[in-house]
Amino acid sequence: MTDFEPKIIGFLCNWCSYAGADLAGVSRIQYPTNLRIIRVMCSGRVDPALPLGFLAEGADGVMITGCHIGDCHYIDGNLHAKRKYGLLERLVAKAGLEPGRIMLDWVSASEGQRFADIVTGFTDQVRELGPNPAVTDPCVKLNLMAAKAAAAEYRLRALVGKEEKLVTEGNVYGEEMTQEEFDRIMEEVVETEFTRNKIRLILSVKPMSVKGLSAETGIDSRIILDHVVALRQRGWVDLHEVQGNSPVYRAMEVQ
Amino acid sequence: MSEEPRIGVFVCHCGINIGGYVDVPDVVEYATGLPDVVYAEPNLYMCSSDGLQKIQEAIKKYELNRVVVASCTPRTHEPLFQSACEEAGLNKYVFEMANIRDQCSWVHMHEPEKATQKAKSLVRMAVAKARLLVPEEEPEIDIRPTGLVIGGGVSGLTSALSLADQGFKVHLVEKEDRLGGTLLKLDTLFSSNVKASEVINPLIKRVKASTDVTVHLDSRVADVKGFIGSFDVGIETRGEPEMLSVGTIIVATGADYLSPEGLYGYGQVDNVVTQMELEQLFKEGGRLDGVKTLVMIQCAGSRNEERPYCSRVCCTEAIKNAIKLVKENPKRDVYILYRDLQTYGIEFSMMEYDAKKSGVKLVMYDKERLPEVTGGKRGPMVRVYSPLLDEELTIETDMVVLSAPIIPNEDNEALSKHLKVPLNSDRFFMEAHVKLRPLDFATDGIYVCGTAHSPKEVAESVSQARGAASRAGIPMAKGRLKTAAITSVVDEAKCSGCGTCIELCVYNAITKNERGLAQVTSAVCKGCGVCGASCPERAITMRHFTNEELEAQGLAALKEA
Amino acid sequence: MSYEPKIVGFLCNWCSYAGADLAGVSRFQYPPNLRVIRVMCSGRVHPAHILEAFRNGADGVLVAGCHPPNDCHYISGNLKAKRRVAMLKKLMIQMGMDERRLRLEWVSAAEGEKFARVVTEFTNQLKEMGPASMKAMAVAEDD
Amino acid sequence: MKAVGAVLVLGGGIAGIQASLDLADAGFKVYLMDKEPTIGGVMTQLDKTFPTNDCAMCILAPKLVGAGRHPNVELLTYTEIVELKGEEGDFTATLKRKARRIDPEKCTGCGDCARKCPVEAIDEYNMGMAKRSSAYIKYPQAVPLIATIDKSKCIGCGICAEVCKAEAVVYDEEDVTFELNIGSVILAPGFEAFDPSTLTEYGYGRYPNVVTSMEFERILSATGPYRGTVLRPSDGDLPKKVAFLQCIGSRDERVGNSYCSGVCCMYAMKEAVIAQEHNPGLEATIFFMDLRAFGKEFDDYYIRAEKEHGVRFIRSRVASTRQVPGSRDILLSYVEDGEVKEESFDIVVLSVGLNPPHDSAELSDAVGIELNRHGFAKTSLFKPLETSRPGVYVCGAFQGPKDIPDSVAQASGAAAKASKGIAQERGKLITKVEYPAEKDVAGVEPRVGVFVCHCGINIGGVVDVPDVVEYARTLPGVAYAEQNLYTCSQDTQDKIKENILEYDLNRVVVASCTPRTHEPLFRATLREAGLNEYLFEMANIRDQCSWVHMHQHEAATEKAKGLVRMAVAKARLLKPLEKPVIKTTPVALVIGGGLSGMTSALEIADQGYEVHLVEKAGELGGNLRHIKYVPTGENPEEELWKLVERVSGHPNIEVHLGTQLADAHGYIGNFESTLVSERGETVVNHGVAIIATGGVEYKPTEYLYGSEGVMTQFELEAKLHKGYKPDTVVMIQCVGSRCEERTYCSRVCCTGAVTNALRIKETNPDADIYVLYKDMRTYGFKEDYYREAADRGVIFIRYTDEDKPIVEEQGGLRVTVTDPVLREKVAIPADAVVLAAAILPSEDNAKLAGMFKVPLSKDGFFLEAHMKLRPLDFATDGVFLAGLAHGPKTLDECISQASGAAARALTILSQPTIEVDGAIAKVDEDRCSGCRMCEHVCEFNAIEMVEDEEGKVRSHVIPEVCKGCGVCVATCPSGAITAGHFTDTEILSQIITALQEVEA
Repeated sequence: MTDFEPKIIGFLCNWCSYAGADLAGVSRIQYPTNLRIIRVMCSGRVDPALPLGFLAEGADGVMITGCHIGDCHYIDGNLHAKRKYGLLERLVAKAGLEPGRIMLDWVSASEGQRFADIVTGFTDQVRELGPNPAVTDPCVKLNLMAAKAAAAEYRLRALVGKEEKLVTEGNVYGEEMTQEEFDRIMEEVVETEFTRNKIRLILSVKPMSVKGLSAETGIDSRIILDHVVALRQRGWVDLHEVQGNSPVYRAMEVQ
Repeated sequence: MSEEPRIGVFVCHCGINIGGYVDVPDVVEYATGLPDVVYAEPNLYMCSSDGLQKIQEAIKKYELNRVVVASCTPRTHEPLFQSACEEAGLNKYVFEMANIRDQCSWVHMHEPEKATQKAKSLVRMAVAKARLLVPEEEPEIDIRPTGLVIGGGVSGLTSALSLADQGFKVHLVEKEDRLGGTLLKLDTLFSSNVKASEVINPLIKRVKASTDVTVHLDSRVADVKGFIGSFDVGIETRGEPEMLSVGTIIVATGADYLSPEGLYGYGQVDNVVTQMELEQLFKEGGRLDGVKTLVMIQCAGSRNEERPYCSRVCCTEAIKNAIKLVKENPKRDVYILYRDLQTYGIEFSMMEYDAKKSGVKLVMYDKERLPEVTGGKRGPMVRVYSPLLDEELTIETDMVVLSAPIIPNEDNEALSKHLKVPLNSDRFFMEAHVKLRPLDFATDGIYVCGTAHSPKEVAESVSQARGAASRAGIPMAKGRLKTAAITSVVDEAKCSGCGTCIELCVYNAITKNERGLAQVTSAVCKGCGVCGASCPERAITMRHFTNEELEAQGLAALKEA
Repeated sequence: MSYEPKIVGFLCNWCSYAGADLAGVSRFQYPPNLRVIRVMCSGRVHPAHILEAFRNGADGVLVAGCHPPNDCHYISGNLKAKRRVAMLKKLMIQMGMDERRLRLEWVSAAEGEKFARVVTEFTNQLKEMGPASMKAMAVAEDD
Repeated sequence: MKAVGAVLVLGGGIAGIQASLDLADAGFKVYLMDKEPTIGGVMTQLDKTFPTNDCAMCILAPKLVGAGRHPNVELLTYTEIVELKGEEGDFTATLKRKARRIDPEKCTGCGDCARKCPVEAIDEYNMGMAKRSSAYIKYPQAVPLIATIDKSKCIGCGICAEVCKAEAVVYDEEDVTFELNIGSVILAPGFEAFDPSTLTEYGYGRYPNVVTSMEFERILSATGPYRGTVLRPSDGDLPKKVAFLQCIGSRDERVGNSYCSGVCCMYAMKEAVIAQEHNPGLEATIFFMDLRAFGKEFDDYYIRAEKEHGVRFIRSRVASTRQVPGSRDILLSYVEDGEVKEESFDIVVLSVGLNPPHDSAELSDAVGIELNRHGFAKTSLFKPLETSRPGVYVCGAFQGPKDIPDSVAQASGAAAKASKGIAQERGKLITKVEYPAEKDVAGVEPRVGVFVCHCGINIGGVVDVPDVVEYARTLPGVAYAEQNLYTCSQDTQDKIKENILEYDLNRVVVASCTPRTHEPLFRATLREAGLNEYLFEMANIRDQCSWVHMHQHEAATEKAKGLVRMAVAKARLLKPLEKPVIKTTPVALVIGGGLSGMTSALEIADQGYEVHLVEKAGELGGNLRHIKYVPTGENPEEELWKLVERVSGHPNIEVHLGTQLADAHGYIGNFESTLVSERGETVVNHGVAIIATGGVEYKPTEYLYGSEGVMTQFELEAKLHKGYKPDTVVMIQCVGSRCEERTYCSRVCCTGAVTNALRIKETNPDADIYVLYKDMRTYGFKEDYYREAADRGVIFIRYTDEDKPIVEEQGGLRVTVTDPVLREKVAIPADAVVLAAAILPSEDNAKLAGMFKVPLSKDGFFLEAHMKLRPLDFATDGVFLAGLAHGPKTLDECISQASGAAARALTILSQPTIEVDGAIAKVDEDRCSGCRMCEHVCEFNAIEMVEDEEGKVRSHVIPEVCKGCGVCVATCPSGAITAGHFTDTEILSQIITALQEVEA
């Protein structure tokens, strides 16, 4: 494992972190070569579906850095980055991937050393974890793809979009919602949407029965059936044919 | 751009900065083999005029429609290469950079092989994104050369005059029936002890005389529409509506003073007054002749749970008045009961020194054991515990003067809603950045100055007012504003109008159209992309940083060279 | 461009039209080839209507009514439709037409999915069969 | 006494809806209240209904829409009653409207809020087997079609308010308490299904494959979670074997429900049959104690289920279930023929009984009525619709478990009762809408106005609406076209009116949603603008276009253009139509002077209308004269006497004794009947007729009937009344019923036998009584008498058709029967053998049916218009039926039906004129060949053949009677009939335009 060189993708905000990385360069501060930077205008622009997609495609680690809280060029874009990262963390956990493969931190334009330290630390950490199992284990890859699909879906996005407002300002009834309450709701919805997207992905490869899906996912067939009902309601899954005693479902193309 | 991408890749040696660690020819060679790359070449300095010319020649010769430069950081060099592309007839947004210096050669100086591998990878990523780039337009908007100043106090008057001096028309909206604001109520100003009227009256006179400033007294802002360059502001003057068309807005609405009802006997014990009322007594003259003993109490209503902020001016003001009282009648006993004497700045500290010298008694009190004021035989009686002496003093006084804090205007809430700019937790207006953009709001074309922003003294207000006026003058002087092309765009077919983006956009760049769907005002959008990353329907695309582009970049990074 | 058949559908107001509405409410997707003509009862559909549709270039005609025996709002209109369609199918065969271009279905107000399925199946079937020749025949007759 | 001409109906299920419609049609203001956000009740959740297997939603939806749209009915949904003050005729009800948080005035029911709500909750409509959002519409056909925010599930994210383009969301709405002044109250809160989770032995809630019958109903439904395919909840496989366990929560003292729920046997059979239909090859088994198929044509259904569909019936009460680990099949152990057997099933359906609503105690407190010991409303045998509080009436399952037709009949009956006390206030609280004079459009070029709706984003998000509008402008005849955010909103209605005037429009096309719900709204708008309402046409570009082609924007836009083109083409040809007005003769003819006939006559006469009551016998009373005992303890003779007294003395009733009907003709509102008696012929003009001719007791030929000691139950009653005290009595059930000749069940005999048995025990506690039966059908609360009889020593022995009892006379009567428990023959010497003789239809039925052109069932009883929802009507308007003429039934059921038939009749009698739909058939008499084919196909007798001066017979459509189905039009070989609003030219124009290409 010593010669394992992890592939790491980094989303850097243009104004602080990217400038910090430049400063590291100007200062000739050395750090490992594993990082590949994608410049974005703001860390808040990092749609959780993007890192999940890269993890599914074999990235060993994904880091996101933005301006320090309060320093955001776009005022509070990094706060949104944090909210979205919360979803990313949940989905990574749901997919069964080590939490150490993702990271969110703040680097200012003057923190060249800090940037290098973060990259070095994260590279070591990921190296320690070894290669992304998604490359060799189709199950993990499927999970990550399901996580990506879930992150691209309306329900999770709507909730994350409302998180800041709900937990800081309260809801439309003027009732307060604690972070814990929100997290509880979120956890449930993440579980549901992750499983549903996973089912949908499996079915898009090969039509399957409820029992088949249960065997494939290790989830009780009864719960699978509930999800299939919901997926049919959404028009994502439809009956394909009946094989023996088992109706077999297929995924519908969704634009 | 429907044509097939034809990409040119230009790899910079940057002297030895890159070339010394990265095998540039190898990278060029590698780039040639990437999809849609029709041309690649190295150069010693890509950014030299020679290098730029080479790019332009290649664009023509090889009919390039995308350009990738692998060199240093786009933060400094992108504009240069972009204009080179533009000169060669390409849209500047079909240009992409690979930062193989700051983020590669310089940081991997001891691992040339890996650095070369990484450089290839960075080029591959840049090419992957370049293949998807599309030309973007930078829309231009007109800026009306007219400013609106809200508030006719010292800040408002100053900024109005400053704008007029720059040659712009100004509308000045004041809610009272006369100009002047808080200064009308003050007698003298620290530290020069000039009469407040000597400061404010000339300003009022000049404003009145100016043909460029239109004053609207008894007026309030009722409605604000539009964005930088073309705000339509509805005002109401004694119930009569009027529409003002302006290009920029300065908020100079000032502040108010707390009336400290119930604090230290105010309103209950005779001869307990505020510093503002003391100023009035000064102005009226002779009213203080019988006052032998006078106690001033600082922080009367500020720096507490309700108002945690420091009102900034009170300490200096109290000292100014104390010195004045003692100088008027050296036999007077004047006490200042304080928590922390915050006479910041050299000049003000000197005043503190002066005060001590002239016999003003400075007594610190304990926040946990506040002074008490009760009615005494001849005047208010003050009991104060001094933690330094560890004993309680009882002072029989003729008058108690409370340093009541500056508080935000009541109408700040309404105005902030109209302008869609934020207030801080103390309900003062909040600037875009506390350090770097103290006079701007996040919303372009709207600025803040004076005590509307926070408690401050006259000189500070004046300099802020001038600063705000010059900030406002910049776009108006240009007359036109090229807005960035890197903005968000909504796909109406996908949008459900859930409003998430509208809530998240700090620039108020997104509104609902007549069908209830989101629409981006490009002129206002700053291109951060938060809306797009949050849109539940994924209906928002961020120009130049589309999901497809970022995805292509990342996937290219993961591909083995 | 692939061949898109044109289908005219006669739907009874009470069951089939309601079923088509339910397909809409439930967002069941089906191909856009069908043009619906609402009639109060499937028994209102005259054989001439169906023939006119074919003569004007329809590739398929769908008649949908309430389930027999008891769902018909007008007691037995659907049974009449059934007889007429059967008769017309015979006639079509005699005319050298493919009788599968005329389809009778019972769709209840609760069968949104069935409606969508019927339209999809019928459209696909007609696609496979290719354009109807009736229009050409009609032109020839007119000559 | 002050009276208020308004009625509050509590409960918007089928019973409440029927009662409301009857009252509203009779000119009363009705407040229809339901605690749910929509009316419809349990019936909306059913897949099919027995015994006709009708689709429940198909037959219910028109009633829902009718109630929602009726100008005299005000829906108070999501509302509960708090208190009822005042007295009969003048009540004040305090109601609480729960915060729905959606403005009903603004909500268009488009469902965007539900689709964009990020919260998922249990879908109660689908019995928890699917999910819904917290902003939701309970089911797609809901009335009113308005969303509701379920606050208990809502997280308050605010998205629904944002996506609602109609701005209908009001988060800060609160519960509102308000008062209503009404004259009477009808309670129709329905029932709640028994919750079997308390019966742990059945594993419900633990074993996924044990479901309740309500859940199974949703499983069967095409709109249910599994889209109508029966799946095993545990793994989604198709079940092979499904078992139904009867009497779960019924006939079970342990759970406190001693009564029989009356409907479970039938619904279980229906579910079994439908399950087999949906999943061919499925084997259904029903475990039961007594198969209680006592209703009209129910036994035929039973026979078909067993013989045709192969449903297996096992007479055994299953004690418990076990789940097979792994497969999660359900193992049942049961005793059959004395043997313990074990069998595993894929799904076990628990046929749960009917409980009173869980809040019936609160309801009874609020309304101030007494409940019976089972928690249902307390009523009595002769006053089945009246609660303990005067002015408060009850109908439907809250009066006692019952099926839909019985509920509907009761609902009509309750309507009659509720309107009696306030009859003089009829019409006073009704606001009549006045419309401006209609513009004459004859000969004027069509000027069509086209209004294309965005429906928020429902249409506009898929279809390019501005493009469709542009296209519409190019169509021939279109004088104006515009787009609207919501065409159905009030401000758009005003705009349409303005545009009609401004652009001088004479035809209007709205391209939006479905005419089934929205056409009446736009038609009213046309009338308000002075246009005939038939000059309107709709293009359904939402339900049948944008919603079903969501991902094909271009194709959907093209289709929308096509639909608009078709609508415009039809609109250009539209003609103004006149709505026929029926003038009604406010006189009723009631045929039959028994309990039913007299009850109907009194209900009508009490409300001030003239009644002719015709009885062929020389005295009133009918079969009631034979009834001496009732299980509930009332004195039937006294009741009869009171009734006859009232009828004879009523100023509005003319009794024709010894009289028969010789002839009848005419149509609704205008009948002319000839009565004959010994005194001669009389001609009566009447607006309605009620057939209540009753039935007769079968005269047995079997079991030595005619011999000494062998008698019918009626004869036994007569003898008991005279002091007869037998020591040993053998009663034999199903004599002449449930046999090959007469397959139906006579319904009353089991209870009759039990009543008489108890009567004998009362006078002679030591008497030995044997009841030999096939199934004891003491349904409903009558189960209690059965139990009492058993407790008091009456011996019940079941026999089968294959092994009937044998009655012999060998120096006394002796009955031999096989004891199913001992499985050997036992011989019982008897003093009396009492035969439960069948109820037969009256022999005059055929003649009467011919006169009124109404049908008879195969058993010879009158056949109603619809078995489920129109039990008292005939397809022929203006003719109604009640009592035994309809089929065997008990006294209280006869009374309910009779009152109900009266209420149905009153909807006609109370209106001097009735306006009916103008879209009807019309005969061109010149082209008519007089072939009579139209007369033959018309199910409504709307076609009469008229002889002209030349003696030629021509067809003529009676406009008042025609329903506008158009079947005759399509049948006429001469092309002589046109269907108004659906003419051949109109349909042809649609066909041609449908097939046109869109010009580029």
